[in-house]
Amino acid sequence: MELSKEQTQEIIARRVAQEFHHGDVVTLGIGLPTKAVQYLPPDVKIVVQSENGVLGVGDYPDENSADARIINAGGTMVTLSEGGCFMDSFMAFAMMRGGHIDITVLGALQVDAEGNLANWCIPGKFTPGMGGAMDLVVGTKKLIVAMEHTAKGAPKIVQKCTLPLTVAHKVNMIITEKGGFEIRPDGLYLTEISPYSSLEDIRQTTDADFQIDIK
Amino acid sequence: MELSKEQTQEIIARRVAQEFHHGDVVTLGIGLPTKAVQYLPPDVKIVVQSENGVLGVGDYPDENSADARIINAGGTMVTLSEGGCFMDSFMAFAMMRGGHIDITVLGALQVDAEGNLANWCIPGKFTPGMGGAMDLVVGTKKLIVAMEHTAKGAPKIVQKCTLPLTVAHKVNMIITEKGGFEIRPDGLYLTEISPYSSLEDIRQTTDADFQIDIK
Amino acid sequence: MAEIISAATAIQFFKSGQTLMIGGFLGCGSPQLVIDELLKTDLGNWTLIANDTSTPESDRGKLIVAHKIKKALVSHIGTNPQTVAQMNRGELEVELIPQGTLAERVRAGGAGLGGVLTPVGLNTDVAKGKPIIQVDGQDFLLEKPLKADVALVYATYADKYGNLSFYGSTRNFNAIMPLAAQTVIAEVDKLSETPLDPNHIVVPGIFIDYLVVRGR
Amino acid sequence: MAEIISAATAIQFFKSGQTLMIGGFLGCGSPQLVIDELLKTDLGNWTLIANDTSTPESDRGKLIVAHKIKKALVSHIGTNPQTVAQMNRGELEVELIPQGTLAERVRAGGAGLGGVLTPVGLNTDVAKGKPIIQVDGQDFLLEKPLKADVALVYATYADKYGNLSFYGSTRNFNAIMPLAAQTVIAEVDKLSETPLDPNHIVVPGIFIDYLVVRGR
Repeated sequence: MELSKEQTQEIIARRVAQEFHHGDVVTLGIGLPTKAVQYLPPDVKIVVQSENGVLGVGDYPDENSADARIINAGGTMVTLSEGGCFMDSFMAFAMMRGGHIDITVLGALQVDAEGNLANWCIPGKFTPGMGGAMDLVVGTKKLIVAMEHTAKGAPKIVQKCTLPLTVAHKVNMIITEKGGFEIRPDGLYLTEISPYSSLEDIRQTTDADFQIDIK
Repeated sequence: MELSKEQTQEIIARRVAQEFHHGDVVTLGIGLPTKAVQYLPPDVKIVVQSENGVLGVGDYPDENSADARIINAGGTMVTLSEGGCFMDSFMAFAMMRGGHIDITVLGALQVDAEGNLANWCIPGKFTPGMGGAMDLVVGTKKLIVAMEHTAKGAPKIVQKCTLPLTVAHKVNMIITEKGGFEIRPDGLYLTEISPYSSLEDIRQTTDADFQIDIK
Repeated sequence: MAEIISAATAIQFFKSGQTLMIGGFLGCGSPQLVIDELLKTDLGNWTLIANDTSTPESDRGKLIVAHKIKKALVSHIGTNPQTVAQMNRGELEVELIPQGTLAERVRAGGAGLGGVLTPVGLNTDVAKGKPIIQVDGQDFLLEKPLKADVALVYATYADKYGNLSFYGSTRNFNAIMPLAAQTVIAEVDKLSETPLDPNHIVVPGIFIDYLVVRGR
Repeated sequence: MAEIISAATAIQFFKSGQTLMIGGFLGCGSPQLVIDELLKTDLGNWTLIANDTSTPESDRGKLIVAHKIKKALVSHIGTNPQTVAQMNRGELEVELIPQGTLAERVRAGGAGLGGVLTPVGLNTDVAKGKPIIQVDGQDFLLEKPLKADVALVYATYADKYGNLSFYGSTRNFNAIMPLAAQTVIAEVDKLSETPLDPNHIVVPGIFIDYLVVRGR
């Protein structure tokens, strides 16, 4: 079965949403990770922090409530959830680095079997900068990489990252449209195979050694 | 002429008040230094910062306006001047250490010819703690020690402090009821002799070498 | 969402031997109700991190009088003769910390930093035994972060989400201690029925675990 | 007391070659009027400290397009292709700084600290050439304080004393940069006739030298 880009992203976002528990404070990378909140069960309310100084990012505004003074880190206008608040960058990052975030979900260019993550630079080609990504990953209690399994067919889960790192030895979990992995003290484990993939498919599209411990 | 304690303090406070310029942001130690604001010329408005989180300390409140939630660092109820604000301890000390205070006036147990100041501890006898004093002195643009010239007859201006220091090499000026001193790169200078004293009197009650450069 | 509890209930989060941060500058912005409840228990042997030990009749000062503190990390003890007496008798260990350094150390603990590089205390007794780090030819003391098991703070206003704001000079250490403790209890004057204005919140609710509301 | 000036008048406080801090996160909470005036001058050769270089059409981004920046210390340049292009051609030096580290460095500069000890960037390119300080067996990067000649920030509300407060997510770096610059200019949406509520002030007026009021 061939998945469209949209379908692929929805599969990943839906799976990420299952990782959230009621009351969790989470930070979400721009793009795919942000979509996960759309698939939360109705009884699970989470608090989304955005590095630009919003705690309690709410829905996207309609025409009437749109206000350019309330954006998320991607520059998109958002609303504030009831009980949320605004803060400066200094507090926003104290919150992250200080261990006050339960779950962080980020995309990756590469992620490896040791839990290293690269997502801010392809030397000579693409250097948007790390923005808040390096801070987002340091203090969080759980770091999930959510991404498409491959980029133009090339594996993004590798034995050892070759791109400049965002953080070393910190990723706890990888979620793609093909399955789920955990990074444990003794290495990478495949813990889930998606209905849209197979062990064989995952072996072929993953450039890292992994053990298997399907839950 | 024998001065009462009250007269002595008023002489010092009046002289300190002359050091303030319109718009200065100042921090004042508990006790005598705080009294200086009573003697400001009417056209000189200063902003008094109090380390417990008040910028723009105003007059003492009357019975009706007294509020235990607005105090100065001495624990005395105060009011807030128009244009002032409240802040947390973290900001209050950033303001001091960061060089945003124009003048700091503190009392001393000892002050010496090198600009060292001791005002928080007499070992074995008296250890109230430094409170904010060590921070108050570090970033300020001008540090004035305002104190009675002697304590029970013993000189407080000494060649070298023997008590634990509050800060090293930082005092710019000393004001007592007997006169005024400046600490310059090449040592201590007597720059003023009060009408209530004489050079001879100052020599006898000062335990430090000083040069004379009366303004 | 912060849980609203009584002062008597709050004592369950304290254990003997813990490190406690308690907000307040003398009596201003100092939690009181929970301290009065703690005084009724035989809990103690605490390390106290606070601006000062207040007065013998008030808040943190009462904990000193009741001999519940074994060590105090504070900037000032001059207003509580009991602290001085216990220190001189060797019953209470006191680490005197410059007030601004104390604020930075608490915030460093709460913000995941490795310490504070400050010029305050250089060439004084405060520098004894502490590393000096040179940055661009200038010396700075390395002061370590502070953390606590429980922070007990005051706020003037709260909402049910745990968001806090302050009136007057009550803010002091109450604004930073909630970042640096495992469990955070805020004693508040007024619980707002509606959420506090999101533009005026000083302590975001996610830092606050429990609210004790005065006058209830 | 802050002096109220026009955007055109504000340019007198800028000189070529200075280090400038400019507030804002992309276009949100970004000063604009003074930047538009700066674009009319032949001033430039500036070092820019900011969260990002915005977009080519907006605020800080326009300064890049006009080749007025020789060096940028920022956390993100991905939204301004001109920054990337000038960097790749070697016309613009870019130091990419993790955003939280940037915030801490600015605040350290403004608060008289010797630097920041952060775990962020360890074992990455960010750590290259920087001292690593061990505290209790854990490694931290030593990141140096930042200061500027001029800080140009935005605020939603101001009063004549220069006190500032913010609406929404406009606060970002605007709240900390005023501490770290020699001259501080705030561009504000609304100048209040009466003093702002002293309990809700984010940036105390003593940090602000000049106010430029929008719509005047």
